[in-house]
Amino acid sequence: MTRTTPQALDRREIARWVARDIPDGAYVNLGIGMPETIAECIAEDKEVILHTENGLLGMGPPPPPGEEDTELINAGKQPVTAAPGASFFHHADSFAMIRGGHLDICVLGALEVAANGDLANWSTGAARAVPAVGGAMDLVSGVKAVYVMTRHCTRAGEPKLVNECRYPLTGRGVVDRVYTDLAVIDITPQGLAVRELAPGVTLAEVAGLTAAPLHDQRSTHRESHPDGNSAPSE
Amino acid sequence: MTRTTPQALDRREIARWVARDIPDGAYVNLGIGMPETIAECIAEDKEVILHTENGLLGMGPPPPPGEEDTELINAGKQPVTAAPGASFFHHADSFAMIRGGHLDICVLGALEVAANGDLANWSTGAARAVPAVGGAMDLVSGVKAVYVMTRHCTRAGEPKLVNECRYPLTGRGVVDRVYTDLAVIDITPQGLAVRELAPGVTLAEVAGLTAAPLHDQRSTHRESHPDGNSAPSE
Amino acid sequence: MIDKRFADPSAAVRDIGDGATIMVGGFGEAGSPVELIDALIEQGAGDLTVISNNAGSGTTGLAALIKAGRVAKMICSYPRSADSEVFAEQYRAGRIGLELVPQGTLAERIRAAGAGIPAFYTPTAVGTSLAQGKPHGRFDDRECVLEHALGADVALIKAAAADRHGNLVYSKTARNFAPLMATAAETTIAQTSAVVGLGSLDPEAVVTPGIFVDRVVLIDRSPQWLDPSRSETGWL
Amino acid sequence: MIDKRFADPSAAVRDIGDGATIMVGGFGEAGSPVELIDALIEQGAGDLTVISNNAGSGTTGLAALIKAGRVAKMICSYPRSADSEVFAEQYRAGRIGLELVPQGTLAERIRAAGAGIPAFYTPTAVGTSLAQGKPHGRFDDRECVLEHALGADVALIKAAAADRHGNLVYSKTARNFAPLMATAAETTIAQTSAVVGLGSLDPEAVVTPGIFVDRVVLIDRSPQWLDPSRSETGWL
Repeated sequence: MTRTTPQALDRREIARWVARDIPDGAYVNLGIGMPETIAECIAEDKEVILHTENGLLGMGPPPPPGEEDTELINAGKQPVTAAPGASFFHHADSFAMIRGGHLDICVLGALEVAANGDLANWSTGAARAVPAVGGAMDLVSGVKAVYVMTRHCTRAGEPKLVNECRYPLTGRGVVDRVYTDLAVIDITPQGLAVRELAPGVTLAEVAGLTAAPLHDQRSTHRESHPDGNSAPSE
Repeated sequence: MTRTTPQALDRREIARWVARDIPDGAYVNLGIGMPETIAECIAEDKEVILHTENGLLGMGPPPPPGEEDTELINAGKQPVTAAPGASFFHHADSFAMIRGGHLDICVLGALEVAANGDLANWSTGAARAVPAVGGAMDLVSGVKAVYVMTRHCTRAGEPKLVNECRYPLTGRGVVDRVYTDLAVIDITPQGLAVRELAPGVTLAEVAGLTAAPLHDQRSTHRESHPDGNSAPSE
Repeated sequence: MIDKRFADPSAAVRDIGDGATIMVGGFGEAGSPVELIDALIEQGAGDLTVISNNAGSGTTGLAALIKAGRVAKMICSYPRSADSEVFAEQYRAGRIGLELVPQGTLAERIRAAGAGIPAFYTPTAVGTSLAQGKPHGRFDDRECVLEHALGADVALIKAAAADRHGNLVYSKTARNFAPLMATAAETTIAQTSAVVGLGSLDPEAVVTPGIFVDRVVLIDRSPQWLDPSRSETGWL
Repeated sequence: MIDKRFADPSAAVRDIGDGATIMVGGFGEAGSPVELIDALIEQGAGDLTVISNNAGSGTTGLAALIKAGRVAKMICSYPRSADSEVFAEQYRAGRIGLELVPQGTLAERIRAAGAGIPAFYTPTAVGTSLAQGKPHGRFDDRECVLEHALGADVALIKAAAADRHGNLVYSKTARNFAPLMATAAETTIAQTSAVVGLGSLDPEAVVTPGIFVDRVVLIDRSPQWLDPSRSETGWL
């Protein structure tokens, strides 16, 4: 992962930031890609139940090499395990959990997030691309809190936090919070509100890499390194 | 049961008539009351799967006295058993079978059946009566073939087969066939069509006890006593 | 740590308020959460709207709640009972409201609430008094009626076994409405005759995943459900 | 006598015609009815509309069916695959149609077809290109889109075990769309790795009741599913 600034967090550090904010007992869906890293960063003194939309509540860690089961996979089609207390169900029941508002948090990747909470994460609209949406639109319209985990800018250095999404939308006004390699930013009625900064990163740096106005809503007690709060150091 | 005429069938004889016409392998829902009798009249060389809408496919006969289970009942809230190959499910899945057109036949009681197939069987509309509908409206709108099993006339001697129902409807144009103590009558685009008569009963007698025009569509090979075809004598 | 077990029925129903909408599982007596209803009667909440297939049988459970005058309105498919006059008396006296819903539509409306489906079309009841005044639509040349999701503040249900996550299995036809109601209420309270260790329930056979259940109350320990070899230390 | 077993995949798919709409179970390779698809390729039916979450992975199964040019249109949520270019090539060449449906809406539309619900409202996809042109409705101040039931002529699914009535259980996340598709097709064909005696499947744990299944094809006997003590003589 190309760092946005020298102080930018790496993928695992962002994941720890998210993991720290997931409360004990939460039911959580972690999107394919970067958010998958969050699972291994959840503190051992917290019991968080992971949902994967292909029909498993209580997803456990990947199996040891050689013990993979092709019929026990996650939404990213990677081998997983079933934790004690898990249950299997079909897709309609799985999306009843999502659409019915039973999941507490989902964490998704993003192409763009707008200051009003619009999310674009399923299509670049490119002519030759095969469009594929999966469960993203269901998740953003159903889960109680929608978090985005993403690099602050594209590989080309373009801000992903914008005034208005250019890519096709996944949902309108759906994002609650964004975790990037530079900051934790809430979507508020007033727009983007910085809750925390990565260590050594300044508000001016983040503002310079964001294509929408930023409000400073940092409260001293929450500003800390992702390792500093409830998540244990490794 | 008061006989409509001296030759009228008793409840069990009507049930045998219905049972004879249920094909091997059929999925069938038997309504509360008179239709329940049909289950014990199904020939042993036929495998008919009984559905009860409170969540059981593969309903077996009542248990021996003393072996009743209050958590294993039918839609009439009577103790039953589960046959080999049975399955339990919740009410939405149960009515998905009904509404989705997966059941082949249901047999219901009736207050009135109109010549166009309208059925009234859930309410007399009496002011002091507690209205109760249960699954009747779901059954008539979903099951492939809707049969009615009823005495030809009310206890007061009034015809139940009529030009137009006076009682509140359960469904419009839903009945396919009526089995009474006098005859088997199909609902056709032309109205009521007599398929069979009970032994010793004449078409004129039936017509005299029916408040809608009757067509004679008896075919010699089908006219027989309910005991005469595939159902074994007892 | 997730532990949804409550000490007793009273503790589990303590915060139910006047005017609440309450789903009550059961088809007749099969699956009726009698002990939870008893606790609710004791607790005193009134002016309730109750969603249940029936309106009480005999003199216990839901019939007792109605008799105590706590139910302002029933939403059900079959409020008539061979062995209970409780609802009928209040209904005739005009002391209780009734919304009559076809049984399959009732089940589907509850499922819809749990599944985030605000409304759906069904052919059931078209052309009858129960569809009057509702929006209609035609699909594949078939007239259908629009029915709305039916949710509740609280669901009271009965399971055969539970674990501390709230995973539930049921017994035979006592399952009926419970798995649906569990999904459709803000707070789902399950009474059970056995609490088993986490991991004791077969993940392929769990009927209600714990995500739908908020509180579990053990009423009676049925030994056949307990398997000490699989029980999790400290959580049986 | 009910016996839904067919001798082999070829016999089970023999009557599928050109232009048929076919549901194919599976999420990626988990639950993919590969042997039934192979038989369908051999059988030769073309101009098919295929409803499946994905559009094939690797070079076998659904990918092979598409590569053989038999599929005129895909209805799915995620036709992109890390390990298969088959769909992408045909799509870019304009040789295959695509109706893209959000995964949960796809599941719910299939369930609706099986449950006799012709249409339902959902908040999913509102405000996106996938909801454009569809009727909308507002419920509880939330904008929703009307989605229609999605049925098929045939469903090809994979189960872990079956009995001669067609009762099915599945293996872990291979369950995915199969129980829904079984309810939504005129003819449901299940391949299974075990056929057990009637009564061997726990009635509390049957996932797909036999009423939804028309044909059962044994592909491979997995010894762990067989319990001779419970098998019905002659029907194992």
